[in-house]
Amino acid sequence: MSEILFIGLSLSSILLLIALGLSITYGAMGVINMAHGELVMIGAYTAVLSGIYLNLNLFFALPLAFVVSALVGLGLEKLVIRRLYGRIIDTLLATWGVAIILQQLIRLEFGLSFFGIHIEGLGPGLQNMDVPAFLTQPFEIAGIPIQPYRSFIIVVTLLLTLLTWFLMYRTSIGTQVRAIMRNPQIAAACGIDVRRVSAFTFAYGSGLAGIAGVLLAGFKTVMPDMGASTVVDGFLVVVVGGVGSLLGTVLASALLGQINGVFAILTNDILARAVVFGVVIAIILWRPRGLFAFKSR
Amino acid sequence: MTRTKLFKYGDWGIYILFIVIVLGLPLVMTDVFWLNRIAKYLVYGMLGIAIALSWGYAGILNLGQGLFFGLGAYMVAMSLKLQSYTSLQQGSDTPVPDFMLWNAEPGAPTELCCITSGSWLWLPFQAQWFGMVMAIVLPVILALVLSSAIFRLRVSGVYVAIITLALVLLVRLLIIDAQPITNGFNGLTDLGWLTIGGFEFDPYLVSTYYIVAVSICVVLLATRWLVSTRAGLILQSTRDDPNRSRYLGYDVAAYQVFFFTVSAGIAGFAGMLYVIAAEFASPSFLDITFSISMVVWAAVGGRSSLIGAAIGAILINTIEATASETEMFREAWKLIIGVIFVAVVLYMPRGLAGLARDAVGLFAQTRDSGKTRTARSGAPAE
Amino acid sequence: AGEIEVGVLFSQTGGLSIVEKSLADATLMAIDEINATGGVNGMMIKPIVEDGASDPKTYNEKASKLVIRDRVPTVFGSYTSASRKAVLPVFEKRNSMYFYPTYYEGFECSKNVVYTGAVPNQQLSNFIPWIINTLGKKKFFIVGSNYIYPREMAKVSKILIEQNGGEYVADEYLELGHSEWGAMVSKIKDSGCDVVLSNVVGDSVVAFYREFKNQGLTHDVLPICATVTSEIEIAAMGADFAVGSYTSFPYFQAIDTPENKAFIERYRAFVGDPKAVTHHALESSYFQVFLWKQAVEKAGEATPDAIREGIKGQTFDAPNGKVTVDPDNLHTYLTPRIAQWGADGQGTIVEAYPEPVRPMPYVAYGETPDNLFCTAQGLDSSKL
Amino acid sequence: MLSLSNVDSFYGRSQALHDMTVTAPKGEILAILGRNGVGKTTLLRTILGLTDRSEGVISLDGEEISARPTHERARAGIAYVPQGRMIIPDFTIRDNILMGGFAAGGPRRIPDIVPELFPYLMDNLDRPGGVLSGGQQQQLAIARALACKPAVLLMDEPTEGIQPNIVEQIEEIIIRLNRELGLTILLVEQNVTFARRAAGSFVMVEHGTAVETGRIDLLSDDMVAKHMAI
Amino acid sequence: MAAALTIDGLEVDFGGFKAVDGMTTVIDEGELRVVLGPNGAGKTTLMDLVSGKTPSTAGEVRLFGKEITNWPEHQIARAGVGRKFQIPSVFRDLTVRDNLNVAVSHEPRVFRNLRLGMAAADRSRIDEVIALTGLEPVLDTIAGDLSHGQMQWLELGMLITQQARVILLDEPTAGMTQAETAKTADIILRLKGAHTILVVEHDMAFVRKIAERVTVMHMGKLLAEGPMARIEQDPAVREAYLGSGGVH
Ligand SMILES: Nc1ncnc2c1ncn2[C@@H]1O[C@H](COP(=O)(O)OP(=O)(O)OP(=O)(O)O)[C@@H](O)[C@H]1O
Ligand SMILES: Nc1ncnc2c1ncn2[C@@H]1O[C@H](COP(=O)(O)OP(=O)(O)OP(=O)(O)O)[C@@H](O)[C@H]1O
Ligand SMILES: [Mg+2]
Ligand SMILES: [Mg+2]
Repeated sequence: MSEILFIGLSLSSILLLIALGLSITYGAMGVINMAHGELVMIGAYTAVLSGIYLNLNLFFALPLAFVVSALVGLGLEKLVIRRLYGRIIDTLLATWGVAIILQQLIRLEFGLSFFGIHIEGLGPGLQNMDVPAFLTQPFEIAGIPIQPYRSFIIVVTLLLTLLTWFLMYRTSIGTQVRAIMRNPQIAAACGIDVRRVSAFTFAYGSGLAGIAGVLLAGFKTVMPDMGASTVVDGFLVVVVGGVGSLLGTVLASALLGQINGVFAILTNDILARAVVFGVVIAIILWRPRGLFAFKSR
Repeated sequence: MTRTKLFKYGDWGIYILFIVIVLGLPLVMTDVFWLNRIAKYLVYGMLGIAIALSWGYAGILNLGQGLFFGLGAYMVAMSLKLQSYTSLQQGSDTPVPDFMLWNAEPGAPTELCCITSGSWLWLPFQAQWFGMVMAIVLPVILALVLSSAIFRLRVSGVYVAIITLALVLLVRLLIIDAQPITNGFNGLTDLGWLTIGGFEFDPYLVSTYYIVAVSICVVLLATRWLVSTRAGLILQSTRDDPNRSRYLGYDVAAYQVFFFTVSAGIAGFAGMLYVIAAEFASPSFLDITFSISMVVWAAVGGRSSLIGAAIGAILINTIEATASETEMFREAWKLIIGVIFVAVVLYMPRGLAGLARDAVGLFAQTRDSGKTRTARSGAPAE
Repeated sequence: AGEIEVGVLFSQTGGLSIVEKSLADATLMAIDEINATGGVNGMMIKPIVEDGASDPKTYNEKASKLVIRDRVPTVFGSYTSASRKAVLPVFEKRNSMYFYPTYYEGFECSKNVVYTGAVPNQQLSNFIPWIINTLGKKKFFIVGSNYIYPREMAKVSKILIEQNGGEYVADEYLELGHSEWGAMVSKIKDSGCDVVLSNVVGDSVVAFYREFKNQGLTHDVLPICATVTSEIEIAAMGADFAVGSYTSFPYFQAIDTPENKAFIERYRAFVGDPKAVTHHALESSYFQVFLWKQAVEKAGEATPDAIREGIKGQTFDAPNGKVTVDPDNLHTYLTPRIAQWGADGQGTIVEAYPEPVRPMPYVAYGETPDNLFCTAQGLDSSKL
Repeated sequence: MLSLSNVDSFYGRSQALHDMTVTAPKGEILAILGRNGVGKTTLLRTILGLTDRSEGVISLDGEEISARPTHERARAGIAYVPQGRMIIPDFTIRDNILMGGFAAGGPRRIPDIVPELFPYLMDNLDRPGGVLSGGQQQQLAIARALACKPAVLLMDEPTEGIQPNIVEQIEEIIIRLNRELGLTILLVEQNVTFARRAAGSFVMVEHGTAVETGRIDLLSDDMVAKHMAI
Repeated sequence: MAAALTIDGLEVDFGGFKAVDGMTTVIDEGELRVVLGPNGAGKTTLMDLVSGKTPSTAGEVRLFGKEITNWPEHQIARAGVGRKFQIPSVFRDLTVRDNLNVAVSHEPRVFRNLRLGMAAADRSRIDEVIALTGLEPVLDTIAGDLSHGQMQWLELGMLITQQARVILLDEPTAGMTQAETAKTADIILRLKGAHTILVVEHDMAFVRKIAERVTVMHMGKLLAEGPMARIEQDPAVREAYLGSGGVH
């Protein structure tokens, strides 16, 4: 029983890891960032490359990937997103294009492959990140087997969630972000530097994607299109939770992760996936704005 | 000529031009390969029309249009599969798809009724017309049920997109998992040709091209008529302000359901034509990337212009094909496509159709600029 | 003199390009080598490379471009069954030849396709008995990606397991391309099996082996015996995670012959990557071009019909040893081998058939060497 | 002193202000008058840089602000009470008021004058702004603007939709804000009687341009009839 | 005269807060009734309840004797109730003309509307409305480009086009000049008799011009009802609403 719960919990934490960044960029900024998965991918490649060239392990790769993905996100915000605020579907379409571009850039090694230059760690192939041995060796506490890597992911996700909650609801910048999310014009008229705060927010959400990338690289293949499949799951979580509600995102990932885990154990993984999609549809039909949505008059 | 009139005539001019080109193409293009390829792109053009109808006119973004396309494709592919030479070769009286044999339990009877569990679902598809009818009917029924739930419960905006997205993922999963009756991931291949009155429609024949070409012209004109009717106008009003429409006495959900369903029917029809032209059906038709691509085509062409969306689809696919077949771009073509998508959204938010309208508008403005000015800033005159 | 145009159709973009690019490279290298030694009947081979973009729709379209517009008599290409199925109608109805280099599930008998990868009997017929008799493992947990190849492999395996006195505990599937293995590995752990037969494909493989270790399973106690895990996946997951596990293939990079060593050298030089790995489908992509060349030379002309006749019975000394095209079913005789993976990411060949094994694409349906279902005239359906 | 000279302003491609020149003297109320749709709201929005694009010179106390982004103009001391109020629905009344504090700089707090002016708001600080009635929201919007510690207040029809006794109060408040706190106020107002009582000068807008300006006592009934009748 | 609209003990509870609390009033056919009340008294909410936007938690609404409580919005509209919102609500992406075209709504069903053009009678009604509201110069303008005031007129025009028998108007003169307000008053007066009209307004000058019977709400309840002249003298009303008294 505890094992099933643990599997559900680790599924939940991975969903949350991806959804957290989306919940910021989508929930707070109204940007459906289809390139979020590619920011995850960039985080994963950061871990791979920092392992190859800088000999850094996972723990140093985490902050580094945050910075790299945040910078890419910042660039994306300045070049593309900035012109699209308030046009939610357009953000989806444009970032879809961006996703294709980012994937292809990694595959073509930033275009260097045209000139026959090869960068180890990039290219179309499969890459991997080394995980420190103590994170792959399971151990027991009081007879309960502990999987260190999964537990590590759960802890990091928890910390990131708390940090994000604190930033959004307990700091002045969080208030500014939420004000902009409701009405950028009035926010500006109240002295909030909309451009800067938006850029910051987007970079932060992107940085979270980078961290997710590193953690995913610990148990998944690193490859150019690794992120594409994650982003849809992330959106389902954010939407089911209620756009703009951090609590909703957390609970939705917990719910969907557990459902997935329980059904996977009791029946099989395929059916579990199907059930998760079914539940998503049912929840949206039942609560057309997600589980935790703000109701205006 | 006033601006509005100019738009109207310009609009009709483009429709006529499009139809003339589409129908006249075989006269100048003798390469059967290209004719077949264009036929496939015309099918994509129909998908563009379906998207524009629901997205542009009803404000309903369907990110799962591939579901209806895929179902349409599978329906007709089932019929054509049973007409395939190999299906008649499996040592039974009724045709049996070859893949059912290796998916069956050893020793199962080699009859369509009972070779695998669920294979009886294939029985009616022995009649070709059944598959063709179902290619439209099934998407329509599914869309009707789905959209009734969605719109009666007042799900709107991005949430509709997410539901359709989740549904297409779900159905794709089920199709792949139901391998004994769907051939799973490999899809339905090795199909017979569409046969009408003894005539076999080889996909590389001009007559097959004409099936598709005439279809898109009919769909284009029919949808155009549909949006010009009062119902079309009311639909557009529900997009702008559904509450206002309700207080005018319209059952908003009924309009949304109707047009969503029409759009799904068109997608199903397109799926059917695609199978006729490409000779296979695959669960990849239900990939999310495909469904999103359709939306992007429509955006490039102009999301609120039926013909624009059709042209967008045809254009993008032609560019993709030519770029990927050019030695220089073989690896970079996707990069180029990505850049085009981003650029269009940023710099041409209303797509090609918007560009065309602006051009016409500019032309009209230089002709009678005074008139438009007053119309814009005018307060009620004394 | 003159030129012969051939099609080379692999995914240069999209998810499958990871593997397919290497297959395209191997094909192009073979073409280069043939051209360097005077071509085919004095004619240079001119490859027309197209991108299948990891999408069956694109595959179908590009195949028809190659066959109908470019009128090539032969196309070398594709990796997944789904893409092969999507191009098949083009080759059969327009009569052109398709050379398919990948191991696949069988159940195909087409006069327009030459199959140079392994079919189930060439991967399993020595593998299962060896697991039971040599490794001494009897309880199988069969796991795979959810599509036809793994399901067919499971079916053949079950027959073989039964014949050899083992038992199978379960067979379970995960969505293709999915990489969340938590629940599955936990099931494996609780199932009481003593060996895992893996038909998992693609990048899911990596996640599988990693999760396997993370949950505390080891290959010396509970080995994974795989039919798909190749040098590519081993390199991708980090060799640590696979040390001690097994794979069955006709070709491994580790095959210790001068021919293979030279082949690897040439390949690495060709792609400009001194660490590039070679693997089964890659090797088939390479040697099938030579088989094709011999067929054209034998037939004297490069029309599809001539090639089909010419290819029957062709033999070539490939990096993995002697390969021969079965004149009856256009599949290829290959030598099954089993390797155990080491810490350097290379296999150690622990078992090899003494000679190439006859390909039997319908083995799961009771095909035997004495009773072939696939004949020179096509499938003999009366035998099914 | 806030002044605009030769300002054009645009929404997308359509021009809403044409060559607008007007000055609001320091410490005075400037009444902005005109029919519907002539560009009064646009004038205020242009001052804050909230239209899509504008040309010409806007200066505050001699310093040009036309090139600056909106938030800097707000920080320079221009606060806005918009038509339609624009309350953030899921912020509490407190948070809505405190939003103004981003322009004021320093720690954000509710200005001392707010409890006195709007007791209802102070009693309901934790209700979400979204459920308030129109009049309540109007009060909230004024309170928010005051939290900006403004030197110049832009008010767009502040009494629209307010019950008569509160209208009276708001009118008194406007006058007090001007007379006691010395705020410069640009007031869009349809009630000419009140405009005459409160304002020091006026500008009459028609077709996006200032057709008459001057001291308020120069605002004749003829002018009102000419420019504000139907 | 028959009762056009009967509101009987109507109540709505927003999680403990009763925005409308046992409100009762009867409006006769052809009557023009003004509803007054402080901000937050529940006037808009009352209209929400009558028009079906918000479901009530107790009480009844009857339209010409037929109970319509908590019907779906479009059916209430179909039964004859038209409504103008406090924040102008028009179809912002359609032209002014198309807004009016949509408002001609005697046939609600989808399939019946699958036709081009419109009946001559409808067209002439639209022309009348255009003349009445003076929207002629902006007919081809996209409604979203109209100024606030122009939108109010358009919305009013749509109600007339709709041929609602009972019209609910929530602050129809908000943001209008005095002259424009006067013209709006004229329009409303001209509609009186043919339509039953319920107006919410704070502009007392306007109210005086049009009002006969007046209903005053306070804290969700009926505070006073009667002819304008008497209401203006009512001390409770002066205290809660008109006079120079406290906010609430
Ligand atoms: N967002 C917008 N986009 C395009 N045009 C606009 C926009 N807002 C206003 N306009 C146009 O600008 C002109 C001026 O509008 P504005 O709102 O400034 O008028 P106003 O004087 O404030 O009117 P009112 O008294 O009705 O509030 C109008 O003709 C209107 O059509
Ligand atoms: N959905 C809701 N949830 C909670 N409270 C609400 C809701 N809708 C309205 N209210 C409250 O009900 C009260 C009545 O609001 P209403 O808008 O009906 O007032 P009104 O009489 O129209 O005021 P005004 O004249 O300012 O427009 C207000 O106090 C408001 O806060
Ligand atoms: Mg205004
Ligand atoms: Mg109200």
